[in-house]
Amino acid sequence: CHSFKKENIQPPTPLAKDFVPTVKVAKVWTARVGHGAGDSGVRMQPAVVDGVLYAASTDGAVAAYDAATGKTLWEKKTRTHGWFGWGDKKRKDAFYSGGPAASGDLLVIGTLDGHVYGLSTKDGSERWITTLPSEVIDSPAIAGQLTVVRTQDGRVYGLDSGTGERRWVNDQGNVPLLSLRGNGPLLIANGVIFFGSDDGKLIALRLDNGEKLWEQKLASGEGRTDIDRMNDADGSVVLDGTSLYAAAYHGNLSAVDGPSGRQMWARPFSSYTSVAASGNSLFGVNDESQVWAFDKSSGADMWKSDALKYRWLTAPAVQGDYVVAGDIEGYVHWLQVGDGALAARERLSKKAIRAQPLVAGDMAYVVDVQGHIAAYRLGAK
Amino acid sequence: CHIVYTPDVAQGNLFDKTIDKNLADQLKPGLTKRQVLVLMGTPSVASPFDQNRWDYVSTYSHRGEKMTVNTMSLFFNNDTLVRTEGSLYMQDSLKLVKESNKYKTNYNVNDTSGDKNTNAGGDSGSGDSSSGGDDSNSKN
Amino acid sequence: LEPFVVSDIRIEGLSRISAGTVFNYLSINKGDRLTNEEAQQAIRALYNTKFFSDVELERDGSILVVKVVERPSIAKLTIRGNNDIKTDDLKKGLKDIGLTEGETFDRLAIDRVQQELIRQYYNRGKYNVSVIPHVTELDRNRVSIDIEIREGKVAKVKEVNIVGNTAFTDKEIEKDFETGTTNWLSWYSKNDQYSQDKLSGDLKKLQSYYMDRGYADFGLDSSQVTIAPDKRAMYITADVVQGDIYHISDTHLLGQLILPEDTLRKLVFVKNGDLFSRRAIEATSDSIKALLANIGYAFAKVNSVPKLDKDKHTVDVTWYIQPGPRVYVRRVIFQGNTRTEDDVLRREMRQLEGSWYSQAAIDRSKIRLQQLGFFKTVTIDKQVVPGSDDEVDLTVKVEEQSAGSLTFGVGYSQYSGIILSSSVSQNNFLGTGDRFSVSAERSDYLTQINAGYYNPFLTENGVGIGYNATFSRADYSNLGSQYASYSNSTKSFSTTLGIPVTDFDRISGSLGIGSTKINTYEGYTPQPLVDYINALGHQTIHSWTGSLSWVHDTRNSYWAPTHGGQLTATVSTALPGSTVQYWIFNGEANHYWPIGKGFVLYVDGKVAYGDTYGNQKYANTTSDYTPAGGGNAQVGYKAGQTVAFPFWMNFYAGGVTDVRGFQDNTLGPRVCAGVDTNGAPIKAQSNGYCPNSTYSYAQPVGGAFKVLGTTELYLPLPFLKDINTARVSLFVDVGQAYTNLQSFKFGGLDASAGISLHWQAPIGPLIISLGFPFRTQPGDSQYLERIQFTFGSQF
Amino acid sequence: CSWFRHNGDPLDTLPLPQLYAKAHNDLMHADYSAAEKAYQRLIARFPSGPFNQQAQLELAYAQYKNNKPDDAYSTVNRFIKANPLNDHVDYAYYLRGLINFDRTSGVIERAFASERTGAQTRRDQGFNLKAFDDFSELTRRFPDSAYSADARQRMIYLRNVLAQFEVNVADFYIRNKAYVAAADRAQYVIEHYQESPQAGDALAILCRSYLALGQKDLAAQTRSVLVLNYPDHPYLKDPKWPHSPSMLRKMIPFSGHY
Repeated sequence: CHSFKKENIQPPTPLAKDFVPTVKVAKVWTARVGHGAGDSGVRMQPAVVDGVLYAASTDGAVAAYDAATGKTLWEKKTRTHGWFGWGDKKRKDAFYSGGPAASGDLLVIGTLDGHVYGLSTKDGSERWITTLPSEVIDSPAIAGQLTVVRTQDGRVYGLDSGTGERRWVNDQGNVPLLSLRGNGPLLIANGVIFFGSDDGKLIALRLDNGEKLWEQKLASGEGRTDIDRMNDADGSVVLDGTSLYAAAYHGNLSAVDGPSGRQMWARPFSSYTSVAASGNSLFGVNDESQVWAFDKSSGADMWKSDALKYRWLTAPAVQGDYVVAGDIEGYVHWLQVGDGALAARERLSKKAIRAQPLVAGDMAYVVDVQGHIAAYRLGAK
Repeated sequence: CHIVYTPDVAQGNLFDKTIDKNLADQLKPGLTKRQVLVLMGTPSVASPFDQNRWDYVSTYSHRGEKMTVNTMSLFFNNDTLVRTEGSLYMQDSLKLVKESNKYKTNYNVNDTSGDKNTNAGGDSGSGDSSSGGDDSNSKN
Repeated sequence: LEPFVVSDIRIEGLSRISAGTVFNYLSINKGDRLTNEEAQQAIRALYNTKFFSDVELERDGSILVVKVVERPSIAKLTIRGNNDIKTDDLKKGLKDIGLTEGETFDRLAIDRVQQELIRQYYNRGKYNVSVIPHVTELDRNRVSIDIEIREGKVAKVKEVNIVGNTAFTDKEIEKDFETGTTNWLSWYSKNDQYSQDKLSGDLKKLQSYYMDRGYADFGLDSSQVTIAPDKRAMYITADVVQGDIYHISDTHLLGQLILPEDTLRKLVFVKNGDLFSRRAIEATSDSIKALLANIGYAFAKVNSVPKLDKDKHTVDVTWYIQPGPRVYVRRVIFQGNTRTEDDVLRREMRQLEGSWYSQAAIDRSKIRLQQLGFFKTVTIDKQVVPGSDDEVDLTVKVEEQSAGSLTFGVGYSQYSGIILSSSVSQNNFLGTGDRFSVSAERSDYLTQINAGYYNPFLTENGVGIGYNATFSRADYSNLGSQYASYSNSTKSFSTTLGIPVTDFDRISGSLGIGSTKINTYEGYTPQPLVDYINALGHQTIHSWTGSLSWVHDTRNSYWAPTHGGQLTATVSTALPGSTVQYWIFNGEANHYWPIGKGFVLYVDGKVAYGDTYGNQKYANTTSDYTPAGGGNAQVGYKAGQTVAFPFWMNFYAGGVTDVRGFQDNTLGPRVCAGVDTNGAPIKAQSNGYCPNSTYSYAQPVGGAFKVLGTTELYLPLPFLKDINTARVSLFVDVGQAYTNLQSFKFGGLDASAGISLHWQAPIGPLIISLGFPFRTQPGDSQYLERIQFTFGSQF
Repeated sequence: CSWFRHNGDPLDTLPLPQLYAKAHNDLMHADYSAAEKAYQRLIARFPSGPFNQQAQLELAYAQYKNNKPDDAYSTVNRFIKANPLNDHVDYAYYLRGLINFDRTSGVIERAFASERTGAQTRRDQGFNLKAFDDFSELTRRFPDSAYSADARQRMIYLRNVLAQFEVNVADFYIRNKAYVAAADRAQYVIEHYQESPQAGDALAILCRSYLALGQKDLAAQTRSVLVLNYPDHPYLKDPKWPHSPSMLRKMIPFSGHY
């Protein structure tokens, strides 16, 4: 890891050496897909659909693994760069960056060069490609015949799942001069698309034609320097019943009524990534990497854990009655849902973990920046 | 001409064969000073002691030879033109271009890309093109 | 406070500010009726003097009491932790905001300073900066301010991604971007450090990269800059819409053309059918503008309007020429010449007052001023004369630098013992432009006095006159085998006359008398030299010298030329009636080419050849001898033979201003001293060793024919950026001296390569060079000199 | 005494009156750099003491005498801005003019030049103009101050130097046969510096260039004005008046060019 002394930012809190895990964690299987997100700074999350885990990397590798055992079902690699740039022109690049989304037999991945690939989940063969004008660094969302893709320049596209043609495009989103890396993932629920925009708003669009239903400001948006004025809502939107929960950077965590967009409660909470919900509590990581838990109905804070302060935690995910998150030095931490006490710690690799761990069934899948994937199952205490 | 080089001395107003052909007959009496200024430009000789008289003098001496002088005097009576005297000396602008080429400054003189500033990438571009362009004209 | 008539005014609370100052700003004085809003106005006036933190008006009977609390003054201001922005730039910036020692302290200013510093650091990509001002109160109403800056690391650019570029790869486009991901050169080019203006410059380059290759309706859709949450990594994305390739369909020149259309047509680089290129179109307008500026149209405007035909993918380009008024130069004003006289500058100007504006003449004047060598920088700019729309004043700003050197030297070398030397040379004597130099040198083997004076402007058009006198007595005998050991003392006086023939060419002739006394020492001086003098029969050589030289100089500056070159040809003769009638031809040609990115290539060739004329005969014969190893009889010099080229005028090669890497004047033919047992001169062995001669090695005696070639590449070094008279160059020198024309053989050339620094230091020219000879002749090995250093010698 | 206890530079510890006395003493004994350092420490340590303004004024004088014209100029400007109503402020304006009064040419040039004004009238007139403006501000603000009389004398001298500079340039253009340029320069002198003695030379040069340009009647007009104002001007007697030195004299080294 790089030296923090001259950094003028707080060094990560050192982990306690004599830590006794209170729950046994088993690493079920590990794998590696290409070189992962590499330097692109994109939070690439794998996708698990009916027992198969699909993962991709920015150097052109796509793979499907059996979620339970980790056996590689199929893997496709396309070289992105010719030897010393030779033959670059002819090579269709495949800088996969918009983390794969899968549904049925369609696997959709966006790339850094504005292409969207529709592959078949059986063997990864190519079904269609569409070209968009900007980077796709956010995983698409597939809803039956329509695939919704969001690009870095603030536009949202509705593509036909079968052929990839462009059905509609909504381009009212404006991107501030300086914003945080990464875009908020799309959430599709009963005909409406919800996502957090780069200028700190929670936006709802109609699924069929992309018109905006409503938008709700999550952040105030003033500040003296362009760093203070950054308030991306890059986290994913959590749907629980009819209320939505989302957080923004330098903004507040707010609960919004799904159909109407009316804000139920909001409390100041600056977070650069997603929140997670379980039972009647919400879990979030603020910009100093403190893990917080809030009451879903009122937003009152239940507990706060400082143990992992300044370790640049990923978004938390709920696995059983533990909250799991990865940090910048490649550790994966489990905290108890009830009081936030550290429950377990595993080391995935030396590299940072940026993407939110994906919980499917009783397994949690964690991917680090270099593409190492590990599946953890919580054993009995 | 003398072998010892004396730089040419061209003084006073410059009029051009092609453009100012019919300048002389546009100078009808009754014009105000302002109109004359717009038409002919600033007079090269305007004596402080005689406000009512403007002289458009143009002199030229090539390599130190005898100076040729042409004057056109305009007489006013306090702000309106009364009469004109003398003739204008019309230069041929092509000859002037040939004259200016002998100074061989068809490259970007202010280009300090010697060892001065490394970010000379930009102006070396303009440097080439401008010299490229001018070379062609010195051939004519 | 109801209105009342003020009988007197009393001020309380003043310590640093004088009562007079308060009265000056207070708009009320004795005898006025003070109303409420007048009081308000007075308070406001006192506040914005920024001297006071609190102002109150009270009434004491009929006396107005002004209670003020003075703002503390700043006793000490320190700034810590800044290394990106220099402290004195910061202090100057703070001074403008009013925050400097001695000024009154105002808390609002501190806040503004904090914001300003943070903004400046954000601009340099340091988003983790923290600026904390500490204000500590001191006694006597003073404060000390300590601004603590923690800059943090700069945000590194991790990715520059161009989306939508199918025609060219990202790598091709980003080749000359200033922003880029970390590469091996980033420590120096800092290309991975983000800054807003660097990025906007790069986006313009992206646009022109496409527009110059035919993509006429290229559009930069949008560009986003994103930063990682820990503010340590930045990602730049540019979305482009390439559009199609366009070709030129037609070109028109409209507006007032002044010159006939076919003259201007020659300046149009764009022909029908060419690929659309914005650079070519702009270059066309620039060169038309430049041409018009040469004939009086200083404010000519040429704008190009490309009309795109979307479906045929062709572009119809029209240039609208507005020449504007014919402009005259009213006054030429020189600034900065505190030492050089006005006439010296004005006589170099080719653009006269009261004549029409010619950009070519102005550029030529700038070059001529730079060629004088008196100025570090010369900048000429024009201002419109207020009140008239066709007259312009030229301001010529010069920055003077010492054009001479004053050196005192005390040196010691094992050959020549203590060397006392002093020389005064001034190319711009008392600012009159005359060149004057006096130098005296005293050492064991050389006493030399030299005086020279040259007045470049005897007449108004530049005929120059100069005088030169030298007296020197050199006795190389105890210099070991370094030099051909004979002693000669010369006295000479000459006068030169320089006549300009064109703006670039100058012919100068000189006449002079001189006498040289040569004495050679049997056994020490190489034998042929001894025989030559004996054969000649004279030891003191009287000569009438005359020389004629032609110089063609198009270089654009004296110290560090980057353009043009110089051709010189000189013939100097000892006129008939001299003891030895000889003539010498010296020819030199060099040229500078700027090859872009700051590199300058310099190539120089020198040739020197001398011979006698008018078949003078030797006076007497020297003895013949047969060489030790047999062979035909060596014949010395015979009376009646024609005299050979005098050896004391021989050319040598090698040295820091010649073939670098060899000692001065050591290359060329070498001859052993002394004679062997039966009187024949000792032959030097191949490696230059002389068997049983007084000196173990042969002595270089020079030759009548010399040739030298140099190629140098001047390097654009950043740290020499502002010293415009210092240059570092890689060089390859090739050269040699030969006894005469016939003995020239290509294999005999010596060559060396290396690196050298030329610097016109304030006290005199200085050359340091590191040379590595890679082609040497046998016997050169002992004369190699890797590091050479010369100082004060005119090159 | 103090160096026993070795407590650092006395300038930092001396109380106000002694520090001012030491500084003033140095000034009187022409040890200007010591005086300058002392005054600077005094201003920094006692910004609000009674001697502050006097110290600022004497600091400016010390810097001027210590051959640091730029520092002196900014100190004097700061003094004038800080205390506009100080009773010595007219001296400050006077000092401001003095600083730029003789900065035009280097010391060596002045020593060798044929006469004192020779050097000044042939170089960049920037400092003379600035000195002229500063003196005129002094005479405008304080017409009856003790220094205004001397300031007016210096202004007259400066004006003559400026006029002589213009005449020198006009003479240069006459020698180079650029008669329109010579006429413009002469006209500039006549319009801007009528009362200076050089106006006579300007009229002569104007008349001669009109003759060369073939403007007989303009030349006659100018000649009549010249006769009227400068009857004994050399030009009237010899039409080739502004002679440049003879070729022979110029061939002798160091004989000067004009």
